Amino acid sequence: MRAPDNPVFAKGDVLLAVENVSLGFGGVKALTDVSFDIRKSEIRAIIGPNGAGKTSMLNCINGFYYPTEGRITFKGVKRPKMRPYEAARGGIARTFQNVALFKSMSTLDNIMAGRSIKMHSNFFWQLFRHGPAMKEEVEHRRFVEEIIDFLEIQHIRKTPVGRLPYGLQKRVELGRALAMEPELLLLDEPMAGMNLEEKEDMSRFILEVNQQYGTTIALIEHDMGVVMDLSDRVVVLEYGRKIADGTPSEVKGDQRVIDAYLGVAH
Amino acid sequence: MSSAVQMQPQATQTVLTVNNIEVVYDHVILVLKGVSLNVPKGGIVALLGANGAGKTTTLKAISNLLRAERGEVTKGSIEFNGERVDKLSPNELVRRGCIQVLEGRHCFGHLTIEENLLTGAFTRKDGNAAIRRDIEAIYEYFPRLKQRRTSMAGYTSGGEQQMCAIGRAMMSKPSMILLDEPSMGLAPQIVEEIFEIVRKLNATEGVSFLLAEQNTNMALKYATYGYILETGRVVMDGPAQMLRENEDVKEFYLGVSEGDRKSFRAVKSYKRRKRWLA
Amino acid sequence: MDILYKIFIEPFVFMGEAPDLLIQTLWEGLVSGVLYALIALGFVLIFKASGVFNFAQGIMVVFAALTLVGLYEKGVPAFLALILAVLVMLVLAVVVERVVLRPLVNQPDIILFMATFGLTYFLIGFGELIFGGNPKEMITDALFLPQGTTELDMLGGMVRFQHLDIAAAVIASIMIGLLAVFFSKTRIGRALRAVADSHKAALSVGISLNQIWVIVWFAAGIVALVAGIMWGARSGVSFSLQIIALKALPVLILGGFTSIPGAIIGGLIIGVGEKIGEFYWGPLVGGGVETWLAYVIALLFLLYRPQGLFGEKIIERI
Amino acid sequence: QDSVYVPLFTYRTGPFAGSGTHIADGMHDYLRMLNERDGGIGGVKLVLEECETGYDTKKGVECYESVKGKNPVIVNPWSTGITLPLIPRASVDKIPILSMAYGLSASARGDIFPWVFNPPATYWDGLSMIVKYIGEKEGGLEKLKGKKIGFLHLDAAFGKEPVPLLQELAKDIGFEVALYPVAAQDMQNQSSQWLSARRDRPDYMIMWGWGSMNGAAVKEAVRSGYPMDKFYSVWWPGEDDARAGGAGAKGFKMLNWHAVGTNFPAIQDIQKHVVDKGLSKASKDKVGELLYNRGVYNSLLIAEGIAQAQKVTGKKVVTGEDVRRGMENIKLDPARLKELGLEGFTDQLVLSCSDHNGHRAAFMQEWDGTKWVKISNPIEPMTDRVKGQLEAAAKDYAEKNAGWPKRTEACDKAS
Amino acid sequence: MLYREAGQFKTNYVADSAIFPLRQDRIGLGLIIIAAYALAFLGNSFLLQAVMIPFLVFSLASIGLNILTGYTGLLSLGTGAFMGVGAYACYKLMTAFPEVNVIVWIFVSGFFSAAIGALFGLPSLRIKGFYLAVATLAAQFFLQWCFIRIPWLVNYNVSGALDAPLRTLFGTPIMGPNATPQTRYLVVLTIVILLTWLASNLVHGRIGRMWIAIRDMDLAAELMGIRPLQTKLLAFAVSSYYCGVAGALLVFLWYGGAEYDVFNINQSFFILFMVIIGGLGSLIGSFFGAALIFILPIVLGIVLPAIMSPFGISVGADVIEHLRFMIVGALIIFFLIVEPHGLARLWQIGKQKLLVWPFPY
Ligand SMILES: Nc1ncnc2c1ncn2[C@@H]1O[C@H](COP(=O)(O)OP(=O)(O)OP(=O)(O)O)[C@@H](O)[C@H]1O
Ligand SMILES: Nc1ncnc2c1ncn2[C@@H]1O[C@H](COP(=O)(O)OP(=O)(O)OP(=O)(O)O)[C@@H](O)[C@H]1O
Ligand SMILES: [Mg+2]
Ligand SMILES: [Mg+2]
Repeated sequence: MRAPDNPVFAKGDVLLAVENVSLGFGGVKALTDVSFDIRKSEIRAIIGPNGAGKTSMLNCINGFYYPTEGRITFKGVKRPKMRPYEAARGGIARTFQNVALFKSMSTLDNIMAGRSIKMHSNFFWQLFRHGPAMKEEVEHRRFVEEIIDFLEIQHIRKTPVGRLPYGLQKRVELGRALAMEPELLLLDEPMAGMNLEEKEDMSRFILEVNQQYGTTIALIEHDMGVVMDLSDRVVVLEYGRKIADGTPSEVKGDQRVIDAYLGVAH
Repeated sequence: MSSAVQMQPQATQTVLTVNNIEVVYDHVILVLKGVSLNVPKGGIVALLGANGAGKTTTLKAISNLLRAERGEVTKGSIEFNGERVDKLSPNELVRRGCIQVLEGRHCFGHLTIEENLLTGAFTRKDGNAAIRRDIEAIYEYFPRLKQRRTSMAGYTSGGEQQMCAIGRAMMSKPSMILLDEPSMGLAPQIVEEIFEIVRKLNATEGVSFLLAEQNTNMALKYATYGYILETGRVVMDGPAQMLRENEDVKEFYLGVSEGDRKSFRAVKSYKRRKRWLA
Repeated sequence: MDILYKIFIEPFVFMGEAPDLLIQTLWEGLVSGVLYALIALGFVLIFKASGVFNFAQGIMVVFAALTLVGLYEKGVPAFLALILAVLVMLVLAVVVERVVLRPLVNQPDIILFMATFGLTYFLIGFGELIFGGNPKEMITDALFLPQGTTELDMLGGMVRFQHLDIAAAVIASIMIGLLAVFFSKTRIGRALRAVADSHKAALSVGISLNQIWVIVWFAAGIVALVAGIMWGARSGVSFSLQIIALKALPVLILGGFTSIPGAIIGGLIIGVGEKIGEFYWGPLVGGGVETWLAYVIALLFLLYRPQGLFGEKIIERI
Repeated sequence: QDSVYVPLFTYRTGPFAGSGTHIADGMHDYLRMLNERDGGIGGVKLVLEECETGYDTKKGVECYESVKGKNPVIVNPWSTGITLPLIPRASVDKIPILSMAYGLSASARGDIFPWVFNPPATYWDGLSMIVKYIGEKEGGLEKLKGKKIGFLHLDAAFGKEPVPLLQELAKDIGFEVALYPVAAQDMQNQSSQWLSARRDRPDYMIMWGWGSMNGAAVKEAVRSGYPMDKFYSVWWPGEDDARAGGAGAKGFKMLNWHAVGTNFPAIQDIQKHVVDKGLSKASKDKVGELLYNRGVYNSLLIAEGIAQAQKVTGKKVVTGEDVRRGMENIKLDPARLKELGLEGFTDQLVLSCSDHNGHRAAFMQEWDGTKWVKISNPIEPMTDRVKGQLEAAAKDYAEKNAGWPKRTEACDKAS
Repeated sequence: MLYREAGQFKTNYVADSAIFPLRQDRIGLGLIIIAAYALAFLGNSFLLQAVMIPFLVFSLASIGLNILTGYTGLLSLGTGAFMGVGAYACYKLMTAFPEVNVIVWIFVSGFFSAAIGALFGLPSLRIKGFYLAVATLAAQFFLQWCFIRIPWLVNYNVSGALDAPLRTLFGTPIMGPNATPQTRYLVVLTIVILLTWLASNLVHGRIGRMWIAIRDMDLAAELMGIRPLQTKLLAFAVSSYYCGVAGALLVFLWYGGAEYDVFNINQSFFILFMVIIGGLGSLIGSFFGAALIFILPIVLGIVLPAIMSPFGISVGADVIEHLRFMIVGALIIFFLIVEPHGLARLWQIGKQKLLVWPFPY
């Protein structure tokens, strides 16, 4: 995989800034005045109790929701109201809390579908499955096979993903997001429903993506072990408000976080 | 269901017996290759295993929901309270006191949280007052649900839906609950809360549990007995205590090998091998 | 300019000039609306309870009416025939549940839709085998349905109200009211919505799909019988009546697939809309716009509210 | 075994079964009667086979293909939709097509459509007769000037066919035309059309309908208080349709060209040899009703075509090609009708090489509340006007279908 | 034992992503195509004219609808009308420019229905599921109304109907009264094979993946950068193209003349049912579906009287017809229960069983 080369944004620059974002649905306030930033090449965890607004935050970032107030700046540009596919084309990829794979497609096709935005051969060649279309198909197939190798899912390459167990589906979903070669990768509970061994594997993939390609990652996860070990910085939400922001150890010691989220024994 | 009925003479009797079942999906995909297990009356039994081992399939085979997914039990038998139940419809099983909490939420998206809970009481005949009381009890367990009681379940967050699904199953006052990954997607303190509820229901009302769980740590802490499933077969079973002390289980499921928890950062890519597969 | 005048001014001028015709048009629209709503109601019931888009509703209307009339022709007294027709609908509901729905539980909507198409074919063949393809007259007198017309002199003209139409409106309103109460206030009503949401989850909480489906198909059968009587009294009982069921589609879509009040309000909007449209604007393009106007009206509403006026919100969340 | 094969396309199912069933019974019973009474035609037994089309073009074409191999001597599609695809095939397969008073009006031209027959009159003839009749009632065609005539028609090729002629007449005579199209799917739901009729107040209403459209129209007319004696129809409504309007339908008028009732030896033979023996599907009281007799008339033409074919060829077992010639030799004059036991059943009909239609007169009949009553003498079509339409249409058809085969079949007699 | 995957290794991605990776499948397909061509010379005119030509035409229309409903998940009830657009466009084109070969016009006419289809596809961005069906129903009824109301479309024919003028290819008549069933069958067969091949290329490539993505989970697809509107409109256009060509073939190479009525709502349902029963999202399923829905009743019509007559039961054509309806209805339900995903899935399962035969799994 190639690292997306972006001369302007070096490691450590603010890639995405969320400023005073609020989001409401009728009477429900999902987010209230939340501000934080995500820096280039870091792993940023978002944690908080259930219903705190973590998923909603990701949805705002990739354009699925539009904040009722506040603004989001990506790569230094204030984002206008945009459709999700525009965000995706701008370099933001994500996985979903409730697996959202294309159930009837095979693993390979799912990941290939993730490459759609990188493929450009025209309709005519597609019709004949020849020339540029075939060339492109093979070229991207090669890339996708790399991802498959990387994620160690060769054996299920041709299985329809609807039949896969939950944990593998999550892995395929990660693969699909990686296929977009994103600059910012949003992961919504990538390790829910996995056992320890699988979590370890998943952690390894996340770290590797982050370290080798410098991909910036925003991560929602309820397993504190994972969050503490992987993330560079953590932001904590509760009832739609930010209650803490800092390094894992800072956050872990914060009394409000302990009360709201961690409970006692951590 | 009054618990008096369950408190029949033999205390060590098994509520649920699964006898060497084989499950095929879509006529061609063989998933369970002979699984047997027992749940003693008033026991909490954990069903552990990696992804795709067949935990969910086992639970669905028991609750007879397989047919709805074009799966089929092709061999073996399932008994609940001494009665063959493989041919019953799911709702008859619920009436007999055995209910499943489906993996991956499955709330009724267009119903409000409260209506979801009410549908859980569909099979109950003990009147509105009792049902209201139980709803309040569930709100007490999950205060978050109370706040969102009038929201459509489809719009609530993943964790809220999970709580809703669990609460809904509890509403039917079952004598046995098949819990599929209850902790998935829940915040740490809620996870503990849920296991506490399990323990409480088990202790005070004698509800038996069959618990498919990835969070082995928790599961083995609360369960009395455990089965470990690998690719459709039971590879190991024993009292929870014994499993907790097994070296393999420690390494692969509990993450404490040689007494210490290792960091997720430290994991190296190497092919590990489970001893029982040797 | 002229064309603009014809489109935007003339029809209104005409409305003002002949208010009696306007009233008559509105009345005709309302009556058709009620009758459309009756058919749509059958769809709604079944959709609500199982997420099944019941293609067979049209043929059920015919089948119910034919049973009634056919029995009567065989010498069964009218009210006994009515009771027997109700029983036949019950049997149909049970059979459909056993043979079609039960084995197809938890399948995608479109598959169930297809199955009801199979059912339609079967019922057409079966109905014609038993009752023959000949049109029959509805036994209006024997059922004591009022006939005749009231003519009111008003607004400088005469407006005619058919007694049968008035009866249809009253009966339809009563039925819709009863059903609305039944489904919103009872335990069954909630269970229904749960089933429509997810068969699998409904099964898992112990809702007996079998029982629910029989109830609902039976209710839809009764609605079909009433619709059959009303439509039959209006335009005869024959297999061509099933085409009319198509008219229920825009009504459904406008009102929302899952809403009983939606069916009636949708029906009225469509009924009045198409009559007014045809009457005042139809002549501009040579008439016959009624065939598609209903759909276009429904489409415009949908663009504004994709789930229809009263339909359940389409949940989009990720 | 001497026999000829006569397939009967029928529709006892589907939305048009209400009309189709009676016609099918009449068609079948007459030919069956010939078999039972005379042992067929000229000593040759008729092999009858029904093929169910359901009035559906797809199935009709399928029927045609399935009977084609069995050497049918003639085919009656009984639907304009089915007739259209069969017209080009007939000439290739050498099977005559009898589309009795329906189908493609232009096919009246034998020189261009040697294989298609549509006697005894075209829709244009029919319309001209109704207009003529109305005109006479008003006291002369010119009295129609300033009047308004409504035209309620099925919104399909069949219903629209007379429109150009009606408009031409309107221009010449000076009356006004209001069109009320009824879409097939709204056949039973005509309140808008009748509302519009209340607005336009046409002095006369002419209907071009089929199937349940007719009954529904009569009902709606009664409902909306349209004067029934001003309501005219082309020849397709049956007793059931008129009955649908109840007592209020009295005065409804329609064109017809054959008798209703059973007062004919041949029809009584049908009762004796077929219906009473339980060989018919028709119930006894339906024998002699309008559409039943329409079926009988259709079969009369078939039988006559076969008989004439036997005569001109001298063969007993005739083929489709022979029957085509036979049809062109049909001469049903009073003497022949009497011979057939149908004296007074219908006006005389003579077909020829060039004229496959006859353009025969029809008469007006009125519904008296229980039955049809003949109320007029035969009304001749306005041949001068109709001819023009016909000529133009036939030429047009042949022109547009460049490569339309020229008639190669010889003529048996000068025309 | 002949049907085995073993021993067939793919050494490059081109071979691996072939549409029929299994050699046995490719051979089978070749044999079927050869047989189909051979049929032109072996089959009688009933088989060609009443069974095969319409079967192929309906298969083509099913492929069209399958692209929209099966692959992209957009329910359409406007198929009949889109077929009509193709037929009317073809008629106008070939009568206006008789010098150009009609085959060209058949292909070109599809573009007209593609354009109309895309137009009526616009609401699909907002409207989904059964609700979307109404948008397409509006198309169905509106277009049908246009077919009757605009006499220009039929060159002011008094009959208001379309007719098939004589047209030739290499000097042989392929359209009009003098075209033999053989030639027409060959033309239809070739067009259907060609278009099926193109469709299969499309659905197996990037565009196909985008369509399926939209069908399976449109929100996720959009979050991955797939433009929903464009993708859906493309599906509408391609689908309508196929339907349009099928419509032209239907009128000019099968019926040889038809009224607007053949493009009515029943036609739309008819095709939709072929797609569903055959298998949503499967090209081969389109053929199976067309066979079941179209050919089965024909077979029943032939078989039923034959099985009844030995028992001395002679029943009328109408009773046969009623039984035919009942049996077809019952069989549809039966097949759905056996395999809700359509005949194509049944076929696939059969092949899978064959692969592992003689073992059950
Ligand atoms: N589209 C919506 N309409 C109404 N309410 C919504 C919508 N989306 C989210 N909410 C509400 O906003 C709140 C935050 O939801 P969100 O999914 O962001 O929580 P979360 O932090 O991801 O929780 P979890 O850990 O349980 O997944 C919830 O209470 C939810 O019910
Ligand atoms: N509907 C289905 N059709 C075909 N195969 C299925 C189906 N459902 C499950 N499977 C297969 O059955 C196997 C067992 O799946 P199951 O869901 O029971 O695993 P699990 O142990 O619950 O895994 P997880 O921990 O991920 O939930 C998997 O390999 C899966 O691919
Ligand atoms: Mg979340
Ligand atoms: Mg599972």
